[in-house]
Amino acid sequence: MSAVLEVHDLEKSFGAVVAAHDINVVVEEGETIGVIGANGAGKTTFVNLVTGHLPPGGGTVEFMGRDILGLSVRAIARMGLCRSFQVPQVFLSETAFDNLMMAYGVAEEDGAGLLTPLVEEERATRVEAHLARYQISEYRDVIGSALPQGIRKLLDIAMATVRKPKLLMLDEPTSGISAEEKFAIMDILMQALREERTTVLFIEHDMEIVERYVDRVLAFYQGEIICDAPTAQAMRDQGVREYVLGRRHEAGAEARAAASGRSSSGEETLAVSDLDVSIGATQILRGVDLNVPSGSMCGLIGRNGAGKTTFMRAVMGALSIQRGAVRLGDVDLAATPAHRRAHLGIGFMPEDRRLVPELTAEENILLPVWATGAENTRARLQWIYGLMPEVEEFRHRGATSLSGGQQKFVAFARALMCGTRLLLLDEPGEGIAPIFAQRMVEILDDLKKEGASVLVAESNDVHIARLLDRTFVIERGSIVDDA
Amino acid sequence: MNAIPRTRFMALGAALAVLLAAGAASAQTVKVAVPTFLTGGGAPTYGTASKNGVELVVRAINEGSLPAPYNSVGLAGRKIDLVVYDESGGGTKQVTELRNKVQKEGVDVVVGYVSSGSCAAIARVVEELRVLTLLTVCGTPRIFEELVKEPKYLFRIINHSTAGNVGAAHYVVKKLRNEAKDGYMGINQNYAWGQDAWRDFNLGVQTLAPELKPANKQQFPKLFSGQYGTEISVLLRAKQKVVHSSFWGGDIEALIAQGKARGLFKRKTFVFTVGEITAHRIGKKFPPGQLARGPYGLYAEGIDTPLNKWFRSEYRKAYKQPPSSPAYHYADGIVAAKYAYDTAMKANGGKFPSTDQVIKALEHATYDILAAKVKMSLGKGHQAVTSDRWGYAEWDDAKGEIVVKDVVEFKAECVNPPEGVNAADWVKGGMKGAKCD
Amino acid sequence: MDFELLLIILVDGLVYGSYLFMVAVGLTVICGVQKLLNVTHGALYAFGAYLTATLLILYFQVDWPQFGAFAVMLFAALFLGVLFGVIIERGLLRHLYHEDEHIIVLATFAAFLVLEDVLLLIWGTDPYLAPEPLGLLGSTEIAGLPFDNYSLSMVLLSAVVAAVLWYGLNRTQFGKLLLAVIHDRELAQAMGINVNRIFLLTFMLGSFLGALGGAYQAPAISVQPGIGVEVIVLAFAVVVIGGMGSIPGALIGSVIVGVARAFAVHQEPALELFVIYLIMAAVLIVRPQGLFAPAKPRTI
Amino acid sequence: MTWRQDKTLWGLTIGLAALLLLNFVVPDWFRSILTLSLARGSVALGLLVLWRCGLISFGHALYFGVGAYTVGLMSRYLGITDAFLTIACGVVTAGLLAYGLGFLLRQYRGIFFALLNMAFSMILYGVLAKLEELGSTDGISLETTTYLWYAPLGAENKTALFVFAVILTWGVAVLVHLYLRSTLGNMTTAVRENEIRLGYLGYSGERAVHAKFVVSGLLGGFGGAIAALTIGHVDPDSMVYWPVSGDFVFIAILSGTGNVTAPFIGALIYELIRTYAFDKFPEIWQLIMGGTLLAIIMFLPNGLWSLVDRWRGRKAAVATLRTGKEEA
Repeated sequence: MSAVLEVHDLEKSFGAVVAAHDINVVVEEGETIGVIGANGAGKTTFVNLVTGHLPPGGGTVEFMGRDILGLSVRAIARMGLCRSFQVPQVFLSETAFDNLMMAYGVAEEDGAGLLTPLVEEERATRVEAHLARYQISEYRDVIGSALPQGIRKLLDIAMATVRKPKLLMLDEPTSGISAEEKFAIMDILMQALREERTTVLFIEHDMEIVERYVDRVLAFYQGEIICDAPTAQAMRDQGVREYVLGRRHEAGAEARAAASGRSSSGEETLAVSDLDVSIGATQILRGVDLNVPSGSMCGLIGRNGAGKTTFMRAVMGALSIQRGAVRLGDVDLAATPAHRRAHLGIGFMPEDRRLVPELTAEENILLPVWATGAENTRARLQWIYGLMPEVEEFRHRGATSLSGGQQKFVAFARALMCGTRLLLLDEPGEGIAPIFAQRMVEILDDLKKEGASVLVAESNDVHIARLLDRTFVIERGSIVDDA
Repeated sequence: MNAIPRTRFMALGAALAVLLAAGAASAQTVKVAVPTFLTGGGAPTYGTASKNGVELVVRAINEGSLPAPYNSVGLAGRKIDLVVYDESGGGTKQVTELRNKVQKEGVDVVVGYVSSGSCAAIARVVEELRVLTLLTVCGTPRIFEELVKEPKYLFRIINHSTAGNVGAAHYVVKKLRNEAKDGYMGINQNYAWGQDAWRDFNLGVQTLAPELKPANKQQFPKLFSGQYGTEISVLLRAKQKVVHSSFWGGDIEALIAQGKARGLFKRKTFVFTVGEITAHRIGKKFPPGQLARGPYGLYAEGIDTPLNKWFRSEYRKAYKQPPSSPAYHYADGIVAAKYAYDTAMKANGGKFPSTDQVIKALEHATYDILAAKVKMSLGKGHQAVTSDRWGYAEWDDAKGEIVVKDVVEFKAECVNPPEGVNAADWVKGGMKGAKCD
Repeated sequence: MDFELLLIILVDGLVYGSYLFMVAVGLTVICGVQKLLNVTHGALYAFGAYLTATLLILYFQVDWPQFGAFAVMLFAALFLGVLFGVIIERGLLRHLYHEDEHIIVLATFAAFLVLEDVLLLIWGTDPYLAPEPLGLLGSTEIAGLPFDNYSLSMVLLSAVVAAVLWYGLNRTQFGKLLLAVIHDRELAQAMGINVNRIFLLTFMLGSFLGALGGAYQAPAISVQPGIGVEVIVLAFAVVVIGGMGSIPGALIGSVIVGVARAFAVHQEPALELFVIYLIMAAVLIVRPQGLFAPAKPRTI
Repeated sequence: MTWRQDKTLWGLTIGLAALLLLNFVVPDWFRSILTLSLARGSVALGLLVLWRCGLISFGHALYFGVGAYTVGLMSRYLGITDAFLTIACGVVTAGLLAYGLGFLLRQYRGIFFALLNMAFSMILYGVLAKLEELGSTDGISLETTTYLWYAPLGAENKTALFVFAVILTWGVAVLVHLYLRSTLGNMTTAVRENEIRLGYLGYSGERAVHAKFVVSGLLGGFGGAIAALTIGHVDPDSMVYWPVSGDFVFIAILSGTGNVTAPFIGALIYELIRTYAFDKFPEIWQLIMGGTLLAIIMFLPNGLWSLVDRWRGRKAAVATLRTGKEEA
């Protein structure tokens, strides 16, 4: 066994924030390594540094015994160090086939060769084979933007493996993939990679995945590696339990105790019936019926691409409604211009945070108030800070300097600010470290005690199931189960 | 497959084209195309006036109501079919348009062009297309000196710009010696016309009075920039009192407005080589100063040939203002055509002449235009020369319009190079062979 | 080079710079909020100049207080701002917001061509002169040279406009709402911001400023066909130099270009023609996003 | 895809034949419009190459002008009038310039790219307008064109030029088509949508853009050279000033990016519209051009070629200007 990658004393900081400090890693050939750590712990930054996407502040990076520090992404990729992305980076307006075709073209041609025709029979067959290996042949002619999340994820990884890389870095291969799928997809993936004898290093939040597929774990915390050990040992490590896994079980217990039956009054806050919504030519929602009784917490559960986000965007007026009725209390939302809906007391937390970078956390939270001119904002702000003391701590920091998890909280707070009658939360727990997810659940719990009407979209309800008075399971754009 | 829409289209295009070619060139009229600026920066000063001038004279010719010697109907008896079109858009467009006019619409004569640029672009094409063309304004002397050395179809019926600026030099030396003792400077638009204007004027003065020194840096602001604050500062700071400027159109008017507000014209004496047109337009607002122009516009005021009297009165009647020089230039163009056709017809025993005969008639000719005589003495008989007049312009309250005082006239032979001598070389070489008195 | 000359160059530079700023600021505002380059801006300038000139000519025939002239300019600019805001934003751009930025630029370019000729149809080719206001404010002696206060007042005007806009954008709630819109239209809407209204207002503001530039220039120039074309390229250059949609950028960019140009005219007239483009190229080479680039969010 | 299956190659060749035949039918003025359309079309083709990867230049008159002036200056100072030689030089000069500027421009995207190009074209405009050696604003007139040993005069010369231009343009179009089929030429969506991914696949977006930019520069030079020979005169206002670049973009929009033949058809239509607008409405021809452009943008966003696609019952090519919104 020889070292594929050797990283020594790697440093990087963005302004005051230290993203990587004193990183030392050696990756042996054939290993499968898991990188874990809270959001903003520096995992993605580590990958970006090693693959040449970011210039390091210091240290050395050797790949296959060659110093690759300062080389371009392009050069490093050509040496056989490839990566996939947290958010799949595929060419959205081209078909899966064309995506891979381009990947093959670039991988196989260089110099004058680049001027030979891209599409040739032999290459086409290779592409087909590749699609088959990742079991996405059926999506061959679907364009990137229309692919389901999981498939897009696979395609993203498939493209990264075209070069038969010596070392492949996967950034959260299962994020945004529903619980039922995750093992299936990982199996496909790991089998394919084993066929190609690729050394793999992947970032993962899901500990089940880590425990099942990984030989060795690197745990990051605030830009440093706090643990580098075989998986089983790492899981027992005190630091890891402390800073990465979080005190899941105790917290869970409290929550469960708290969630003791609270009844909801009969009258509906949000009443949706027979709703059809399309994006472009493709219909996403098909005859959705969904009611949120006031004072109740409802879940909208379904895998990615099932139509949760579309549903919320439709309710917020970002998408136009083809058919059906959407009412808030006795107001017909369909007839209300998009910007008026916030005025009616709907708070919306988008899946992808979307803060205004130029503003501070607090200004972001106050935006809806300024827009709607709502009353007694001070009190409400205090109440929100009461719910989330951590937000109050960094309320004066610029939105850009916040980690993913922190931004999530701000987005949540912002939604609460004007969401006096109804809260729409799109995947509050998605893509953030267990420890943050845990906090999120606690907050939801408190919120529930306050008696707010909430609709939470999640790809799996394991964390929040006990909080939900009612669960709508959505699949391929229609509600299939309502409990 | 891909080809089908293309081929189909071509076929269509061709059919269309043939059809049009057939439709063109109707028998009993002479089709005269007149390019001038209908849009853009050239339109106000040149376009409107020239269009008016042409239309007035063409109407008269078709009625036969022009005074003698041009009191017969039409060109060699055939009525004029007039097409006025836009000159803006640069050489490429003008060449294409000229082709269209001649090859598509069967135009017989082209009378016009304001900008040297257009003239330079079309000069050779004219010879290739074999269409009789009378240039009415465009300044550059290069037309017959470089571009078309053996002209046949191309004529210019007005002095080239060298004459005007040499005239300016003469005038400065003659009348403004005193003001110019601390030297003189120039502010000209940054394009060929402006650059040539300064070169000719400067060399002219240097030949006539070497002791008068030019400033060591001249101003060449961008054409149509309209903002002259900084340039005005430079002028105000300079010790030289005499300023040469070939500004025209909106630029001269902006310069005047902005200069007046800073007392520029109290401190400097300006020599505006084409200021006449503007003086005409803005009247009272025009600062008293020196102006050039041949026997046109203001300078034609005094001249009372029947033609000129007729033109001035008719023009005032029709357009409620006195005719400016572009009106004269273009009208003169038509008159020249009239002269050529009628003379050729006589020579042809009263039958309608061929183009070649018309050309013969115009080469080396001497004939009356509205307010003067022109000799086609340069460019192998294709380049006209006229006398050049200078004077001091100021507002006349009694008349209620601007007038020119103590006019000096320089003979054509004085401000123009002799035949066969390149204007630039002539000026550089000390204007040898100039006959002044 | 003596101090007097430096002073004069500075003043000339500021005057020209303020001219640049006035023609560019409207473009900057629209560019910043709506992320589109509005070529019709040139036409706005022309319309502003034409309308003002016409009104001024009428105004100075009746003997009302002379300083009313400035009210006339303001009125003309406001009127056009609102009018074009509605026509162009509601009538044209609103249907194109989902398009690629180039498409929108071209649409405005087309609209510009149309407006140029509309201008011709309304006012004909004859130039309009209304220099009276130029004299109203008298003149000041600086470093031994007379400067007309009208031009100098433009420096003041620009400063005020810049200050007001900057404050409005960065210190007021409305400004912060604008930021939200600038950053993410859909989300802004979900937060209860009426994006359509904000776009309309922005476009009116931009158009107003464009027209104001023309209105304020009207007395100093001869108002005639083609003046619109000249300012577009200038305005573009300034916006690019300053950084798309940055008010301070536009201000500083204008001043830099103005002073550089003044320096050229005084010392090396031959360079005058290139100054602005050289600076534009230079700035972009050093700072690809312009002097004041807006913050960029991280991609992966 | 083999040569025989390539419809576009067939199309181009049939078009070539058609034009050569047409030569005997059409009147002179129309022939010169056709030749000009080939010139402008080539430049638009250059824009198409950039456009497919979401870039557009508001300053391609720069390369057009360089091509044209190279021909003009060779004729004026070296007395070289041979079409083959002058065009070759024009193309090479423009190409070299594009290659040089490319190192800077390849770092820019979107509107900055567009405007920086404009800045450079305006600098060239300034230089040309300034220097008498370069003919200043009056420009330079060319001596009569020769073709190796063949030196026709008058109308015959124009015919020769037409045939010459048609054949050359055919060759150029074929080359560009082959380029667009190549791996490098196919890096369109890749550059437009996700250069980061392209980088991780192992090729840098900047290099791809640089290559495309050089290609478009060469095409610009070619168009300029042909135009110069057609007009017989070069001048800054009608060859380098920014509205000229606007015309090229106009043509590109009009044509659409669907196919290499599109720009030439677009250019011809553009010329015809202009000619007739100019003829019938001399005062307001601009208004008509503007109106047409608006109409195209509003009702035929993917250009004329989208008609062909629609007519073939195939959905418009993905590689068009409007990248639209990503809907996920």
